[in-house]
Amino acid sequence: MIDFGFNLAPSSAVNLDEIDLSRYRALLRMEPDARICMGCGSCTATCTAGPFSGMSVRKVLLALERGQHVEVNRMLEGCMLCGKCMMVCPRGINTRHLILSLCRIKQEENYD
Amino acid sequence: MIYQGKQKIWSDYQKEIPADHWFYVRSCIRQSFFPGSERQFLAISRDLLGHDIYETAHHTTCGGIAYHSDVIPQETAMTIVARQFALMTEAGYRNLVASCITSFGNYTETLETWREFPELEARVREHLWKACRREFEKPEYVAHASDLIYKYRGEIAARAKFRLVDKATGEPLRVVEHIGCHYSKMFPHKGVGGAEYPCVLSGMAEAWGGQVIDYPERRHCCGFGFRQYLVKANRGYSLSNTHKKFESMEPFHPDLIITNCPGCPYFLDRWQYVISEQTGKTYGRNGYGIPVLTYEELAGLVLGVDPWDLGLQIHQVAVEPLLDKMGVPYDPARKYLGLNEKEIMRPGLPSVLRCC
Amino acid sequence: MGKLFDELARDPRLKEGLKTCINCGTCTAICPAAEFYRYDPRRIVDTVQRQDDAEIEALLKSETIWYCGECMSCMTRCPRKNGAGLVIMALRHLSIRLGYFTASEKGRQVWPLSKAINGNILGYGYCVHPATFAFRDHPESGPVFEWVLDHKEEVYGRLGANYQGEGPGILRRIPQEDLDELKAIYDETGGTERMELVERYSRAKAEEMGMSLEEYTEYTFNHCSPGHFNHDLPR
Amino acid sequence: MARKKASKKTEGRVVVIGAGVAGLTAARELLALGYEVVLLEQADRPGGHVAQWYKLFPDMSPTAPILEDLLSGVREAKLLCGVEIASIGRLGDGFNLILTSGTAISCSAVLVATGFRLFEARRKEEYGYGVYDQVMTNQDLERWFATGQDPRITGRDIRRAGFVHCVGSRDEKAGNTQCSKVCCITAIKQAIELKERFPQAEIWCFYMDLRLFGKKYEDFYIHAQRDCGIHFIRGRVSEVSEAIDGRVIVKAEDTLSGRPVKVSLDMLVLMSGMVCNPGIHALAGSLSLSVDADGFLRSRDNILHLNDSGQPGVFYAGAVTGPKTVPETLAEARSAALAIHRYLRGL
Repeated sequence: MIDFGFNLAPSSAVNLDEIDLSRYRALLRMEPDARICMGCGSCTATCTAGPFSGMSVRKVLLALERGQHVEVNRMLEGCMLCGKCMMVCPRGINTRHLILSLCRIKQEENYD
Repeated sequence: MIYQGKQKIWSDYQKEIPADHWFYVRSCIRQSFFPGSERQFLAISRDLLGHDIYETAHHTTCGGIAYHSDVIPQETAMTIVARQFALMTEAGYRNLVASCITSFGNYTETLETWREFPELEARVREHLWKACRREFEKPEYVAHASDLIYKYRGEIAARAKFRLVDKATGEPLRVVEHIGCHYSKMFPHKGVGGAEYPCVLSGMAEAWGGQVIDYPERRHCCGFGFRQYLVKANRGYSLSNTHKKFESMEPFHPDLIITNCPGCPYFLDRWQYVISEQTGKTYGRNGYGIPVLTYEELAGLVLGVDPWDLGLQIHQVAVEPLLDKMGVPYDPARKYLGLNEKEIMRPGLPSVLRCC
Repeated sequence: MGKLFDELARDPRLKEGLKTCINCGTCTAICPAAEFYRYDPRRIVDTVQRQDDAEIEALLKSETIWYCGECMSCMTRCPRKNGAGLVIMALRHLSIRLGYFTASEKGRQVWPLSKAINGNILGYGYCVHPATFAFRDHPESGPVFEWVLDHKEEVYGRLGANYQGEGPGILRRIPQEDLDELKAIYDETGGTERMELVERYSRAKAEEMGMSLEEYTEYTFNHCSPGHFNHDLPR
Repeated sequence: MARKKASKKTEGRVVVIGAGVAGLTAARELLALGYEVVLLEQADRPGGHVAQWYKLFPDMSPTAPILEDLLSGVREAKLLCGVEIASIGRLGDGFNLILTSGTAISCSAVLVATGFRLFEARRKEEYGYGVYDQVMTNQDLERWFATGQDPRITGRDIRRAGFVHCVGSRDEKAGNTQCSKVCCITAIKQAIELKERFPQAEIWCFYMDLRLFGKKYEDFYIHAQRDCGIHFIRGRVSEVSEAIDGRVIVKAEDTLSGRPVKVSLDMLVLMSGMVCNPGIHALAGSLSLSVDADGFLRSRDNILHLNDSGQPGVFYAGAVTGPKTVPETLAEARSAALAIHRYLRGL
């Protein structure tokens, strides 16, 4: 094959027609409140681990809804389950419980 | 698709294009890659329709590619543009027609910027005087060469020897149009039909019997991106953008692509070759690609000009399937001859993309 | 307001391209660069409008400002009549002027670009010319064009060109007096100064990277490090 | 106790221009205050935009009983539908109007309640309204809710739908820099209603900011998220195109993650914003009324004198001065009636 010196690049666009939402739906069955996040970022702002580990509840939920599971797993590993985020959520989402449910789903499906 | 909806938008963007007395400036890329197109433009407007299109040996690049590759300052680009205006003024012309879309955009951007910042125009006038001892009037009309062929499309149709119709089935050929980004994306009112549904090319295709396809990525850039192609390390950008367009148009099975930008036909043609080499995929039928033509090449075919006089042999994607559909006769033996029918070697063949 | 922002604000392209941005993302949604590079024009415009000098300096030294293809698709859609592409042009201009462009791999490509395009303009009167279009650097131009390049006089001649001839026509030889005028324009308007500046900074960078200028030219033209394209996006 | 009708001594005649909800409400109050009211309506029936709407937020109130109620209050007014004003000018302390039909009317005060016009969605060319089959407006959808008739929906199983906020609002290119105020909540209302009709549908709302300022609006938003599973993407739609199967493809940036997104939809609803009724500018010229930069008429000020045009005897109510919700319009109409009353009484 000819080496042209360059290749096709993958697209950054998230195609909502093709993403896998099974995990998101599984979480919604356990945590209906996951839907009412309004992306305000209070959780991320108060997170103790976030600045070091990249954890952000807001981003976990967003990544889940966009089908980015590897990213979700990566962030989950950075959570210390301290529950501070739970105290600041203006929508009263039990974020700690939500993270635990997500971890359970992850364990059950043995996602890597 | 609601065709009348588009017509309504087209009626909002009608551009005044005088038929005659134009000062013509050539294109860096088209001269090099599609020389037959520039020849055909003059053959149609001057020789066939008898219009006054003037060219001086002294004109040069407009500097657009350098400007958009960020290797000259804005004032350098504007002063080169001003020099072209001066040559036009000295030749007694008031209308400027550019062969190149980047040039057309560059001239338009320059004039619009001067309107907003008159002090910049004054400075450029001073620069031009100091550097070249020249003065200029601003053009009354600036057109892209495709605007003129659009204007002449009816006259061309009236003289047509072939139509964009599948001779075997009587069905119109399915035409994809690709408009250069700098034609109207910056200044929608400067382009025939505006920025979202330009009709400069679709108007030609329809006038000559074709059926225009509106596929989802129609408005997307071919991916030239100036530095993104000119530097080898960046070409993945260019390739990927064209790839995205082909993936999007593939289900519509286009018979041909028509373009009005210098770079686009090169990229849409060559990247088909590269995609076929890298992924094994071709977008036409039977291993061929989808032929990509300039509007002058297409006009030439319609008018019955020999395909090899138009330069269709220097496209990488074979045009023969299109010629066969239209019923255009051609002599395969003459395809790769040199000047005065001289025998020169034939080009090599790609490993995947089928060529003739 | 910082000094770098003041510099940017003097550029007509910034005045045209940035009024007030509302971060709606209309530009990024259809940007050809945002799709394939790790690039988000919205964020760049937002950084500029924050007017923080430290952030702007980081931007001027970054890879990201070199990803734009200047197709100007963003201008058509912005609801605030901004043009992210114009903001990029102003940023690149300043990055070059301050010599910051050599801080990034994509910025360093200004050197091979300047050398090739300005060389063509001053030598041939056009930005691109078959005489300097080397197939080795353009394998994608395909076997047919390789054949054209091998038979320039024959093929261009057959297609009606006035290849390197006198008078008007396709690919004619541009008269020396006209090339002299282009050079005079470059001298007068800062084009020459820009070329010299790019060369000066690039020579210094080549030296720092332990390369001759020729090696540096070759390297900046050909080399693409991982991380520019979207190969490692969050999945 | 039935309210005593104000004595029939005619304390003055008031012409109300526009028989939408603002005009009807003001007319009702003016009648109660004892004035003779002439209601002029350009369309052939009263009710304005509300008459074309199916249900109103935040209580999902059907519009028909509301209109019925408003109309029942103006039986004593002289309601002229299908009329246009040929000329209007001052005559002594009052005004003289001549309709295109030739009818002349004199009055002591004029209430301008001409409302708004929906932004012409076709003008956002990149959204393909009138070009791509499956693109519709908020008004089209509302009509479908009311009538069940629309070729874009009727007989189809809608599985995926989208709503584009801010169409022709907050948009300098569209010539309307202002927020239209009600589209965010209307989109949520319509998304919920659509979800009720098509429970299997996935619905996306594309917004720049969610401006949910009114009573119960936030509840609506939470209901849409939690109970209806409507997805919200913060990013302005940049481009709409049509796929080979006739579905529309929508592109935006998900600005909260900084990535472009695209989605194919069975239908797309454009939330057309409010722009000033263009016919109002001739009237404004005749009466020397000032027009604001946004094209709406300018009140004397925006706090104490919203109803006051700054010209003696000319008053405003409702969306003629800018985008308003229905309750705001009604409240303004009542306050306009009082302002006219004070003016005519010399208070």
